[in-house]
Amino acid sequence: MNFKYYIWVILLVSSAVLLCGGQTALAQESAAAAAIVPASGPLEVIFFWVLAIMIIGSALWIALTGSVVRMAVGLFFSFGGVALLFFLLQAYFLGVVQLIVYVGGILVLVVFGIMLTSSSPHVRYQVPRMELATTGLVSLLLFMVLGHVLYHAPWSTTGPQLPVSMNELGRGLLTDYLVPFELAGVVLLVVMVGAAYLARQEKR
Amino acid sequence: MFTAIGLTHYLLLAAMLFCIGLWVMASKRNAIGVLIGVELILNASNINLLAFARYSTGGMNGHLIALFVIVLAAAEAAIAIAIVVNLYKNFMSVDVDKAATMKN
Amino acid sequence: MSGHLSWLIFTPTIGAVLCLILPGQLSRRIAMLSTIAALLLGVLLFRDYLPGGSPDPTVQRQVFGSSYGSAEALKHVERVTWISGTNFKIEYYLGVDGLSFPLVVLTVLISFLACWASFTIKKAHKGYYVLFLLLETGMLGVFLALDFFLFFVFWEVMLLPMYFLIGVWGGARKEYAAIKFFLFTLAGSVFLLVAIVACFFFSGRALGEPGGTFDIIALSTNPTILKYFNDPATTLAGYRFGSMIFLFLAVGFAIKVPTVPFHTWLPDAHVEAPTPISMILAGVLLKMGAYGFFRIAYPLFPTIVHDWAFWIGLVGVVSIIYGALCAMAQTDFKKLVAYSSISHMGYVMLGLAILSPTGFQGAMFQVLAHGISSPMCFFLVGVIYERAHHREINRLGGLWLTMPTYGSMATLGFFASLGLPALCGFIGEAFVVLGTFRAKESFDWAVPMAILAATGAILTAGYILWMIQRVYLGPAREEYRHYPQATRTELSILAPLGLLCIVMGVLPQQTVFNFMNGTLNQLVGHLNSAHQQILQSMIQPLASAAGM
Amino acid sequence: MDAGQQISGLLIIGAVVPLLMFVLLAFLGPRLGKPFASFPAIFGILVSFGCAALALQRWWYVLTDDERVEAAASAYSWPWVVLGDIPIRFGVQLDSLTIAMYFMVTLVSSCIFIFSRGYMSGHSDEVDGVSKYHRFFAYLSLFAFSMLGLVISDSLLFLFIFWELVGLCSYLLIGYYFDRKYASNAAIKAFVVNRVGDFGFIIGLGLVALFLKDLSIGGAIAAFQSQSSGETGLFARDTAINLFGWYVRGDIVATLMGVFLFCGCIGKSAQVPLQVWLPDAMAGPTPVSALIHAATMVAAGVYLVARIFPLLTPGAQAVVAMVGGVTLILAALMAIVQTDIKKALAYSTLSQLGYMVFGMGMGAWVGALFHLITHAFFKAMLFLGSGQVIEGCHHEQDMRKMGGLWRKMPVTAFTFLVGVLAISGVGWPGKNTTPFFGLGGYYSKDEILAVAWFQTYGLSAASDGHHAGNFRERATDPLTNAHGYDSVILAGYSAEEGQHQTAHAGLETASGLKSDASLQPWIPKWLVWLAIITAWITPFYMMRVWWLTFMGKPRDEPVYHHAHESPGMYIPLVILAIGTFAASWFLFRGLIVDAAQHVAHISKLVVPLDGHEHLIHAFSGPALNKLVWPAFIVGFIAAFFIYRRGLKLAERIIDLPVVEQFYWILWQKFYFDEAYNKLVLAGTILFSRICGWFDKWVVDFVLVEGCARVVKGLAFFSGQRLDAGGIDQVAENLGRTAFRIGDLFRAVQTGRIRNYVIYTAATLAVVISVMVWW
Repeated sequence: MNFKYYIWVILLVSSAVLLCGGQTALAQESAAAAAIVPASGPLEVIFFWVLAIMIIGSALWIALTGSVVRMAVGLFFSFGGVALLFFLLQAYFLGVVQLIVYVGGILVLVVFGIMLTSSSPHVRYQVPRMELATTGLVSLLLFMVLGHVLYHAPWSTTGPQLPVSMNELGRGLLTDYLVPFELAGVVLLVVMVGAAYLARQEKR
Repeated sequence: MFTAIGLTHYLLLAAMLFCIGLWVMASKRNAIGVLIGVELILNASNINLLAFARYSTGGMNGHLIALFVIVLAAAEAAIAIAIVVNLYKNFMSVDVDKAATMKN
Repeated sequence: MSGHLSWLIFTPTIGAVLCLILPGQLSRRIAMLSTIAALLLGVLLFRDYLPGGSPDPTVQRQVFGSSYGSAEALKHVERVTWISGTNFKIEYYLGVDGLSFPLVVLTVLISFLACWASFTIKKAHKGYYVLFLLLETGMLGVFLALDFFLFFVFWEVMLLPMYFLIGVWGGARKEYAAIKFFLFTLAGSVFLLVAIVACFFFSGRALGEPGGTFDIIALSTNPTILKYFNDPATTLAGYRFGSMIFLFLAVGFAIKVPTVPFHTWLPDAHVEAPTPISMILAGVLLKMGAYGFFRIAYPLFPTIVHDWAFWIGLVGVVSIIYGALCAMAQTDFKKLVAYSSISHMGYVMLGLAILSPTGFQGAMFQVLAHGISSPMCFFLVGVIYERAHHREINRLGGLWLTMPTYGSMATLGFFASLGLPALCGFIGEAFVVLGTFRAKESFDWAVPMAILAATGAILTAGYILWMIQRVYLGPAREEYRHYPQATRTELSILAPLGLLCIVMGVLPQQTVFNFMNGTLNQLVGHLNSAHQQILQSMIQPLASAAGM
Repeated sequence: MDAGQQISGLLIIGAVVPLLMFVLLAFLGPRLGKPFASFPAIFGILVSFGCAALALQRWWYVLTDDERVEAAASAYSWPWVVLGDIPIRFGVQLDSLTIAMYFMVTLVSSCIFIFSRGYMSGHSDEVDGVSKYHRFFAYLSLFAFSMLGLVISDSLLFLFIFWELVGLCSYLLIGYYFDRKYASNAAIKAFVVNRVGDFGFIIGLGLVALFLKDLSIGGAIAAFQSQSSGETGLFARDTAINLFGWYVRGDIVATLMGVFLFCGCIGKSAQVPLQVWLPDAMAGPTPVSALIHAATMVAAGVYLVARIFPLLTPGAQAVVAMVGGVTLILAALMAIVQTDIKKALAYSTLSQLGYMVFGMGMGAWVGALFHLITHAFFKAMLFLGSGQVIEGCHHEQDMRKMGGLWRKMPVTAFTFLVGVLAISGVGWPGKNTTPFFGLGGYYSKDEILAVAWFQTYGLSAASDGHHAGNFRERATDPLTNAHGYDSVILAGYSAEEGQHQTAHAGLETASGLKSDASLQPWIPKWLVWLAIITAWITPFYMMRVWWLTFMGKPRDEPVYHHAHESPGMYIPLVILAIGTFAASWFLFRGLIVDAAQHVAHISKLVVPLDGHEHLIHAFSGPALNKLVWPAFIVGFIAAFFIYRRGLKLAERIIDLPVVEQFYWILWQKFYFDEAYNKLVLAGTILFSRICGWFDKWVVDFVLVEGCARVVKGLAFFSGQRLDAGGIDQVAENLGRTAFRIGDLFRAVQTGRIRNYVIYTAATLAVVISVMVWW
């Protein structure tokens, strides 16, 4: 990977973050936000930025690397960062699920996929630089647009809410969300069968 | 802006992760790379959901939807990997370009 | 039997359904049975019109002689509301009169013979017969529907099976031909649809009602509607409503006829279609265009027609000459016959143009005669193709010696197509040409047009005889010598057609004119009187204004 | 049942029986086999002949004049169709002309059918094991039906229908040896050339329908009479008729109508310029040439002119006369150089048909029809004789290889000679006006010449007063007088009234005509000279044919050696020879004169009142007599001296400088065929190729395919470029389409999902931007 290129992209992205980042984010949020939970303390701020850099950085690494193994590693950091971010958002259950499912499940699946499919794990499929740049530019453009919208959107926030307890979630799953829950189960079953079918050894 | 964190920060982070995920999807010839891009996008959506759950009056809806997203993402990943393996069996490659051009 | 016409239309549909659910080995039998049933139902219509014991044999009996569109003139009427909304009502409105009756009989007859001739179809014959029977339903529906919307529905119902019949069971370039046929016809349908919708709304406007009517008979006989439709002051999007919609209808039907600028789908479709489908195509489908002129374009716009008569006639004459010349240049046997169809249908257009009883009778007779002779010609070509697997005229030769019976039938069929007197092709041409001479009052150029149309007869003789020479005459060629004689099945298809060629040529009055002259004469009278009334009503305000 | 129904019924039965035989032969013919297939046909025509004889007997020998008029009115007639407001009926035209024609046709046909039986069975007509023998007789029967139908029909439309049917039979029979290219070519040529004539005919019919509003012969003539009468009739000189924009004088339109109707005759009777098909038609079997292309069908044109004669204005008559005059001399000249025996006879037929048409145009109605009848007999006989020769010589038609055949086939030679004498107009004028002896041509041809002379030069040049016959002036109806039909003349000569009255005075007083004024102002005087010259040529070439064939020394030993004749075939020859004598003297002339009486009431004719006298003496006087009578002696002697020793002398004459060129022009038939092939035929085919090319490449390819390509391009653009990829979410389609519209010219056709992902993203960006900043 061309280092200059890397730097260039990083610069672009961070400039975008700076441009669009929450300069006056807090001012935007309702002053009448209920003070049920304390406003974010300095630790939260630090954790947020660290996690943000970790997530975005590893994601960018995924985007820029050509090796699929490195992508998996990047993915690990990215998923982990997101899980931590969930903890930061006081969604502990989701954070745990994220860790178990993503890091423990999907990531492993991806790694298995990599191992099963690479005739040599270091095979790289390069896309043309130009295409990389164009797609990056388009993504950046989209981000700028989205950021603008998100930034200027008058979100009716109420300030930080109480965390949702696991009990509540469990009850919700078995009452109001019973049907989607069951459906999810069915989907998983079907997926299991389907995946097994798709990946089976063809007999000739 | 660096001293206090609000909804907008999370949303922007999610947007950025989404765009990077998109970029990954769009710039990988490796099928697994494309899959990874998709996973990033799904993560971004989950961040959004939980951020809104925290900063807005939605109760546990955001949590549950995120939960379902994770479940479906897992399912999707399983299927996708199966497809990739199958693709590999057929083409001896996971290059999606080859899959596009080497129609039988 | 009440619901006679419904039974007639939907008997093939029932057959199609049966074909669909019963095993494929039975398909041909079911199809034959349902076409026979349709034939019987069609022929049963005769029972009311057979000349029964008229004391004076010299009196020419004309059924359907009541004024056009009246309850007495329409027989076997079935009228049920089909779809109704707040402001509109689509009816299931069927009826038969002297215009549709011969065509219905022609349709059931040709369908039966074409079904009988479908023994050549080997591939996927279940689907073939299902589509074939649906096609028959569509064709009968077009001829019997008296509701504009229902007409259009049947018109489209007929289109799709035809597309598949050409596209699946056709020859080498079947996809091309099928698509071409479909696109041309669809283009016509679009014009037709626009016209239908416009007529619906404008009829409502004419009557001062929120909705309009789809009733063809009402549209063509209600004086208020007629006046409004034909008034040059009625405009649609800034153009004269009448001229525009008449042109839409004319183009829509002319594509089907087909006349010269819109004809190129025909040779391709004919060449690629399997033999029985060619028979249907030439025998019935082309007639729908002419029928549309008679039933819809003319009665709705009696005054506009007078303005456009010259152009219709010109198109007819050009079709005659141009089709004949193109036919002369062909080396593909089937293409030659296809171009000759274009030439023959030119006479229909010319007969339509002159707006006189003679012209209408000639045009209608030509429609029927061509409906008999051209399926015969196509089947004759098919017989050769079945054996030789090519249709190159220049590679054939000496077939009369190889297959004497078939050769004689071929001579009969092609001479009927040539317009030899005492065969069916002559009457229509003679009526049209002589009628055109007498139409001098209608438009100035009638006499030159008649002369040009008569020239067509020379060209027709030229290309048909040249073709006969190249295909049938000459020494028997070695490669064709082993060809089997025409089989009984083949002869059983050719014989009724040949017989009809002769009978219609010798006794035109008894076989054809008696059944349609009543309606046609009434139609001409109706057109003329409506035209006069409209002119009167347009002049009157002017006159009163001038009087003031 | 009254007489009219009886007689017309007989005529119809006589016509229908051959049709039934045709049907029988068409279905059962192949099973009947070679000798037997001819029997139904012969039976049929004999029944017809019987009917004809019975009808003749009833009509001519039982009925009186008044009864005939009644009978004609009560003949059978059925309605057929109604053409607009013109009812068209099929009915029998019952008059003496019909009876005469009918009788002649059945008699000649019977002879020829019987002859054919022998002729065709000798022929090896089996091609590929398929016998066509029965087909020949089937066609002959169909022809007999059509010809008889033509003769009896009383409507112009039915005349046309049968007219076409005989054309069809002619086509089928000329192309009987259709495995040979030249035969099928000739058949096509005959049919198409006839169609060209019929094209004119149907225009004429259209004009009749337009102006006279009646297509029956009688009705049309009556309407014509009333329309052309007075100052206000449609065809009056002062009426202006709008003929597609141009105003044309009424009498000119009437003339045009007549000329167009006459076009049918030009085609069928092979007049210039459509004469080209008849010589080629000799490709058919010889009995066909005898029956169709000599005796009956080609004469139908003349019959048509006779029927519509009252519709012809003087101008139209002049056209008829000119066409006939040109034909008769051109054909006679071409006949001189022919070496094929049938071709020579064909040209002589042409020439004689020219005589008939010429006579019709000149007003020699009786003469022309009488010539038709006598010509039918002797020409049929000549053709059958030639058929006998050809058959006897094993299909050798070239006269250069014949010679001396009279020893091998004496009967044929004799009957042929009778024909030669008849066509040459051999006769011997008796004292005063009663001829001592004469054969058909002597009466009929000379009568045509006499009337022509009278029409062009009037009486003064012809008559010295002493020989002038008895002209009786009949007051005509004033209507025709006003129109320019100056008078109706019934010029008659009657032996009983052999008083020598001068005609001048009568004529002058009655119609104000000066005696030296020609009665037909439109007819140029030189026309009659063409006919007179031809009268000198005819004996020469006919004697040439006879001499080359039958006399002299055999020029080709194998041909001579095989030559023979058989009684089954020469008996019809003898019958026809007897018929030639009989027709010259009995019956037919009387019938025709009787028919002429009725025509003469309404149209200007020159009609002798009584049958058997030689009009040329009575009428045109010794001047014409001296001009024509010695022709046959001179011609015979010339032919004898030139062809006495075969063709040697003739070849030397041909080599003379001026003669050589003239000979080549004749040999090339005045280049008519070349002109038609190069101009008309090649032009039509070229034009058709151009049309075919135009249709294929311009209409179909450029217009239709072009439109299709454009639409397909658009469809491809939206469907393939914008829509492919298989991602079927609506939003995605929308986004991709939107992106693609912004990126029209990028030739990216990837089919890669990742590209579409980015297109989607970009589209999303654009869409959101638009929503935000719009």
